[in-house]
Amino acid sequence: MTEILIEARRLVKHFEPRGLFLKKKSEAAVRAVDGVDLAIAAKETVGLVGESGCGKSTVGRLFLRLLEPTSGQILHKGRDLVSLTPKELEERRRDLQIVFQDPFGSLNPRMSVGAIIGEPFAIHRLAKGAERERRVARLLDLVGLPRAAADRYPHQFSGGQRQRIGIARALALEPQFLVCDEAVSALDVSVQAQVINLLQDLQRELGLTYLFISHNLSVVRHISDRVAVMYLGRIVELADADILFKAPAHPYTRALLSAIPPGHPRAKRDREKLKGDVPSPLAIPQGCRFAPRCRFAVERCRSEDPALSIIADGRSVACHLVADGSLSVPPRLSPHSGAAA
Amino acid sequence: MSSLDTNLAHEALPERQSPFLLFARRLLGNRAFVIGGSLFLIVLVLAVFADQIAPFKPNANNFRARLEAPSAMHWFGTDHFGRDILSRAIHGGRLSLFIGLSVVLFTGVFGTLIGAASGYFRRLDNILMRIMDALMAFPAILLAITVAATLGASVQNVILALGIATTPHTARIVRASVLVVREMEFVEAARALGASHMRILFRHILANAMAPLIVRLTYVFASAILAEALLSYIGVGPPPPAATFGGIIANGRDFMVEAPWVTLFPGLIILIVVLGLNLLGDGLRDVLDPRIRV
Amino acid sequence: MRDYLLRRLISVVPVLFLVSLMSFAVIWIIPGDPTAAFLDASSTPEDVARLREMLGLDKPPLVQMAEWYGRVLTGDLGQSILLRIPVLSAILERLPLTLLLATLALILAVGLGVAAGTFAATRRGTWADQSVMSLALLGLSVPDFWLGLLLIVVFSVQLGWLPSGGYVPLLDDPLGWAKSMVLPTITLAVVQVGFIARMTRSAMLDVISQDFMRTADSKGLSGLYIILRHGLPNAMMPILTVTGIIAGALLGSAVVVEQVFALPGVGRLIIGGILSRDYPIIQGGLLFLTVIYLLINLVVDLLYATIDPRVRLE
Amino acid sequence: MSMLKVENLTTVVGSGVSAPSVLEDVSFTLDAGEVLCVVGESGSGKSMLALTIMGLLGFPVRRASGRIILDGDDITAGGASAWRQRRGRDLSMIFQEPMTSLNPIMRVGEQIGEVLRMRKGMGADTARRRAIELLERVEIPAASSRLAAFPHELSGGMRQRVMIAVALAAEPKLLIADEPTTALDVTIQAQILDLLRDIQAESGMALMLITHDLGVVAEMAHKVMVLYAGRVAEMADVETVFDAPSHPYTQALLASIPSLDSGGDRLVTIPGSVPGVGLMPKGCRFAPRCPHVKDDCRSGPPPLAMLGPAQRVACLRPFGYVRREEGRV
Amino acid sequence: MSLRLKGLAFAFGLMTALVGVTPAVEAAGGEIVIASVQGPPSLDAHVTNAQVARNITLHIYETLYARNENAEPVPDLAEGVSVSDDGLTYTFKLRQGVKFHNGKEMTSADVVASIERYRKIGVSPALVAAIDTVSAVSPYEVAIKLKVKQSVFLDNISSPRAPIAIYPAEEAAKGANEIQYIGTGPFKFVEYKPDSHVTLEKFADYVPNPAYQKRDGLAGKKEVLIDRVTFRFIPEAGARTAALESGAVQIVETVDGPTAERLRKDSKYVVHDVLPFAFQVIKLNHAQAPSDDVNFRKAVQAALDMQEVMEISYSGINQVDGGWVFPKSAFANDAGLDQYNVADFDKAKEFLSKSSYKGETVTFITDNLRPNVDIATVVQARLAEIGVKVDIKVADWPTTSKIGFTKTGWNFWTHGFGIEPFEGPGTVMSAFVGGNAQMVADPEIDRIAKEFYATLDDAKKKELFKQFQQRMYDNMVAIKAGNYGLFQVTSDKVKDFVPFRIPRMWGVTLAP
Repeated sequence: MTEILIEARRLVKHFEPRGLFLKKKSEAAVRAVDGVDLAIAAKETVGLVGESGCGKSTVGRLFLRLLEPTSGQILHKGRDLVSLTPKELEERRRDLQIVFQDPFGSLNPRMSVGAIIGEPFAIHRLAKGAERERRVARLLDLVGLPRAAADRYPHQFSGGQRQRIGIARALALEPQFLVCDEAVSALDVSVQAQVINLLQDLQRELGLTYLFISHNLSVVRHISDRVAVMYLGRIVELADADILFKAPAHPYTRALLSAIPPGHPRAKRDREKLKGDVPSPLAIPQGCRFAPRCRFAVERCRSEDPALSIIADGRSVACHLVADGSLSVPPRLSPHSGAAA
Repeated sequence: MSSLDTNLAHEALPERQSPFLLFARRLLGNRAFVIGGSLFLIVLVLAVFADQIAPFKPNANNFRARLEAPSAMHWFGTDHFGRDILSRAIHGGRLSLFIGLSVVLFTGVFGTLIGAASGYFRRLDNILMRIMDALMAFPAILLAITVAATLGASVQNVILALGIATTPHTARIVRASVLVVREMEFVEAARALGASHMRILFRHILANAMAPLIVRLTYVFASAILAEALLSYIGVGPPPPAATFGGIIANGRDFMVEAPWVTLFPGLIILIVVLGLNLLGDGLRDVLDPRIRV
Repeated sequence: MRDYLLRRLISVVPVLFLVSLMSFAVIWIIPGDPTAAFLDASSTPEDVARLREMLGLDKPPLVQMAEWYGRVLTGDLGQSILLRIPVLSAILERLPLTLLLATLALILAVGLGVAAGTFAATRRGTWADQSVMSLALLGLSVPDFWLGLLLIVVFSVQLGWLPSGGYVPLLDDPLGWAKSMVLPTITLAVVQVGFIARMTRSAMLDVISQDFMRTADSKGLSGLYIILRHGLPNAMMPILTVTGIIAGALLGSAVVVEQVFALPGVGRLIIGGILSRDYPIIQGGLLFLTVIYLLINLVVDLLYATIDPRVRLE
Repeated sequence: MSMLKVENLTTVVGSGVSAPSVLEDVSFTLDAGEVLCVVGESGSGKSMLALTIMGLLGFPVRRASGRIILDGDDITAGGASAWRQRRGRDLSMIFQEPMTSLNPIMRVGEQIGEVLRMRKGMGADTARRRAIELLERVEIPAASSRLAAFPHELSGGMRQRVMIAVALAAEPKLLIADEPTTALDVTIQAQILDLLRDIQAESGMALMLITHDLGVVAEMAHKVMVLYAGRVAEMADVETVFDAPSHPYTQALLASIPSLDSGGDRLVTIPGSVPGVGLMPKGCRFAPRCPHVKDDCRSGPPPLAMLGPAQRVACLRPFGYVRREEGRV
Repeated sequence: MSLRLKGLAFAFGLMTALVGVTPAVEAAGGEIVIASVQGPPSLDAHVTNAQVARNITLHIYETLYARNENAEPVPDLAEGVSVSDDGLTYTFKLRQGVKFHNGKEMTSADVVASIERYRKIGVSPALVAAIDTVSAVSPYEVAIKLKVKQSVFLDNISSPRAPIAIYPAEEAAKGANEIQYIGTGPFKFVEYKPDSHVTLEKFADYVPNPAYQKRDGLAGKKEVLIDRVTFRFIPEAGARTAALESGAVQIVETVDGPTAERLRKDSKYVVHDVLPFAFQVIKLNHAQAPSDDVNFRKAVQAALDMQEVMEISYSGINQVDGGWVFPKSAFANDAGLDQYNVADFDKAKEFLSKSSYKGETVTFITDNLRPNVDIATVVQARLAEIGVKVDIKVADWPTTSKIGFTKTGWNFWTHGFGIEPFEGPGTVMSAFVGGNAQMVADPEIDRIAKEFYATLDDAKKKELFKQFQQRMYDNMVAIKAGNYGLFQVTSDKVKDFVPFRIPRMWGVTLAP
């Protein structure tokens, strides 16, 4: 593996209940992120998948210190972001950027596209006047928008175009690391493909590193080098994309993958049906947090919290059964391998 | 320069369209706004050019022409000083509008500052909002009457009283709006870019939180004119000989039966101005508030 | 629900404290003292000094304030300087009228306003909608004191149908009472009818556009049933909030109406207190009105929580 | 006889002859026990189709022409109130957002019960018993205790189950599900889809499932209708659509979806985006984005031509299956 | 009027009947409702000199001496008085058989206690300032010893200003405002609902003063022919009139000129002119520039057109009169009147140029009573013509009076002098003694007043008063704008009403 660009260590984020009066002791904090370790190498794409409420977006924001972690570290080029002064942080932010999900909410409707893309230059006093215009034009070129877009306003663009604007803004400061938080989820499939291609092209050309957060497993599979699966504030499995999708190890990953509809009507379906709903992050179960829904769970699972440990193929899994070999990792093909052959 | 799908670049871009122009065009297409705006504009023009338009001097006494009924000479009749009601009403618009505008400025500035501070800086929120709660719980009219009655009736005191009375609600509206906008992703994007609090607050949050404030301010304008009239009527408005709508009504109320025109016409004018402003506010709300839009 | 109630009750405390501080500030700011009410212009400064001493006004303000808080905490609002009766009984004596007036106006405003607003919302864009809403706007724009004067001229002086003012106790003469309340109630309610009608319409339009209304429609329920059973309860949320604010506004406007129609209510008591510098009345009255306002809002919040189970979780 | 027969349905926004259409000339049939998936991107008119059939269009959208024949009766004939009589009883619908589709301040039991009482004429007790049965049918645990729950006390999946129970309450002949799983997590989506399929198979009702997710289509559909910009682009049975998509749009749509099986390949894209209402091109509505466009495509709407026994395509020159490996269409 | 109105009047009557303690049983008598502008600050007569209080309290309480129709002191509760030769001891002989409302008979103990109480807490201490001791000589005789000879002592003891009302001794032992409202007057107190009404009813055991044949001012034969009187407080002028016209009230204490004019044409009402009722005075602050300059003060006087001033503020009920007593007074004279109502801008400018005025803004304070505000407004417009800028400050009475009794913050202050001219020249003078009103003592006035109080010689008093009036103009101590009056309006059902400055309800009957 190449040099590590950014790394989360024992990252924890609890949201405390708010209120001045009558704060009850029993009122638990929302344990959105509950001990996440994740190292991302330069120029790779790590996919972060999980169902809603699993804490994946919170992890993305913690990586950029848009949220203050409750505990843990975020090491970027050897420095812990948490320990940075506001001034230093402002400098670091040039290296770390984010692309958001909502193509409507992520652009200030009162600013022209030129002003939006040029704002990073204004904030960091990097370029003014004609120089700023030139740089904005270059960014527009980069994301495949006409230069004339600069004096239009966000409401005049379609969802895909807006997403390009958001990408251009994120790229303005020439960052190394980009968090894509559900960056294509709100787009129609035909447009989604355009943006995915754009992100891949940019990565190749600019040497970017991505943390690609999405609930859409196909998209994650498509774009990621490695994939981390989150469940209730924890990473339960982390592996190369190919390995993970071909042979998921963690019972949750298996269930998750098998829940995806097939790519073709004739595809085989042997679905591992998951019972019940995801528990609330207010009341995380004892032991393995997936145990209550896990069909393999044994007594140990309900009492002892499994750590994320490395097994074969350089993959890490947080499961007692996988770790002690009692649940074999089937070197099997994807359940949908019959499709579209 | 790249191997990207540059085909998007060829997609026809719509005409350059600033949100402000768009906004203006939509406003002009809004019937409530146009009617309200016209009513308000008429009163505004009358007020601004009162010296040129009013047929008489507003404070010219003529005790030999007291309480004359409306006639060709005095369209709205005269009051018990023998002053021309029409001229006083036209001049009265000037002061009433001035007071209304000042109250709007007062509540706009302080309401925005307090609302923005408590919406953005959560630490200030509790204390600021408790103070606003207290001010809101304090009966506004009584507050205004107390301030104006006891500190002496003057234009400044009326503005101060109404300003204090209207600010808490304005602050709440701005706060609510800020709370919504601060959760929007473009705010987070600005933070990710390293923007300062001030830049985020003014450039991003306030710029997008203004719509409810603007609507609120037109209603404040309307209610300030009503409240000013009420204070003048109670006898704690701007001191004489200042002509204000409420003052003229107050002057006439003792002769309500004998000379109804003294109270009738200024009241109607208040009604028209307030109606105009409310319509104006409705129009702005329809255009600014996307929930109501079809 | 009990926690919710408790939380709401506790949040009232700092507000009450601030209000009491403000009413003291009012007293320190305003010039003049209660002696002026007893004396006419020909009185000499010696007369004034003598009366001041007699009325116990020569203590420093901080002492007065400390004494006042000491008493209020035991439920004693003090004695009126002018009326020479306990402030609380002065207020309680006036309260029924003001509350009655405000309640009647509120009932009228909410009843008529909600009906009109709902009617208009369900006929959005039609001439019926427009005429109802124009009337509402007109009501909202009319200066209430002026309307009161006009009503007196028309219904009292010209037509002679209704009394021009004065209060008739209900138990003494129900018909007279009803007649005496008509004009004040209308005067007080007109603005709020307009306000609530507009509020209801927009709340109702909001609700109508929501998914669950479409669900209700997809069930094939009748239009009226959907509006009444699904629409209105949901639209009541913002209306209730506004009702709380309006109740406060009504208590304030009641002052004006009490003045115009010569009704002995709390508003006039406080205005009289202010004009005569009857400090205990001012403080007690303002505190009392505030408590009522807060109580109303508490009730509104509880109603809110009753109607909308989600609120209790907050 | 088909359970549902839709003929030349056109739905427009606003009044007047020139009112822009959101649905144009849509015709199809659906048999009892059959699942029709309506596929399309945002702006394709698929939700409008559902609402038009339900008679739930709100001002200013209205059905301009066309007939909807349900079980032999033209439901458009009797006017709004007759249509209303059909809803809940013959026609039911499930919506995309389980969070907002239930009345937030009404107990779940009452929301099911009111259909039973008002549409089936049941008494309170019977309705209550039936409601419990329905909740059990949609696999809600502890059904009887859930009657008193408010929607916010349930998870998204549970709410969607409640919605299904509401829709099934009066045993409809046709159930329309508009993106019923889009707002749900993938594991919950699987549960709901299974449930829908089971219920449909059991009751024999016709199911019209609206989705943008081709995976859902592959899993659920018997027949597929691809809508583009308010027009039917292609209609076929499900295997034909996946094996031999003939409309350039269908082809591109299938090709632009990343595959689960192989990562990294460059995705096929469709340039541009769906035109907005009122901005429709004159001829074939896909023409501006179509890689095979010729001049005649722009002259008039292409007819929906029969291409095979189970396939109809609205394209002047439909062509055979293009393998994905060939890259860009 | 319509039947409906009659029904309303009936309902109203019924209502008011039920308000009270005892229902009205006799067919005769009936109830009169008087519409007043506002309620009294107190019904303890000793502690308030407000006009509104006086109107009511003088029905409940009586004084030893009271003013007759011509404002002269005449015996009321006293049968008479004997003055010792040195003029220092006044021995009042009390009427016997006078009953308090609580049934007890009035004796000298009550009188002594009441006067002692007044000396302690009465709000017009000047009235009793000369008293050294008060003592009961016998159950029906009270002796008052003075410290110095005082020419106006009987005037004082009979003053209605804040009347030295005789209370029962046990009430007189109570503090200010703490008494029960028990007097000897022809009406007894029933109830006071602040901001609503005061109700009085006929005191059945009242014994009219046998010394008189008919009513005479506040003394005379007080014979009550009605059952009840209610003073109803209606602040809105329009509502007051409306109440009269709807039959809800029978008497309106005061109406405005235009209203009076209208009602006069209607035979259902009788409009009574009470003129003169009071002076309208514009006080000038001699302690504050520029009104510290006599030429400036004269410039103001010269600029004013008193007809305009009076006609606008008191339309139809005013006298343009510069004298410092009412015209019919024996003290009336024309000293200084050549300087009154000149309305000459040139002359005013001439005075102004001699003054130190340099264009600064002059402050005119007034309370929010409409006529006072009107006067300020007229004066402002008038003075603008000679280049004097006037800033009007309207506040409520407490604020205005607070400022008006200090040396700074004001130049002009206008209000009515009601009771002073009624009480007589001595009281008018006292307002300016020691710089009371003008803030700087005027030695000339102080001298004149001192001599005036000390002499019992009528001719000398008249001469001294003439000097006083001359001095008022020569030094322009204060400006008298004119006299104003009141329109009291009664329904035609109210018979035998004789207007007086206090609407007396004795001797009045009510037609059914």
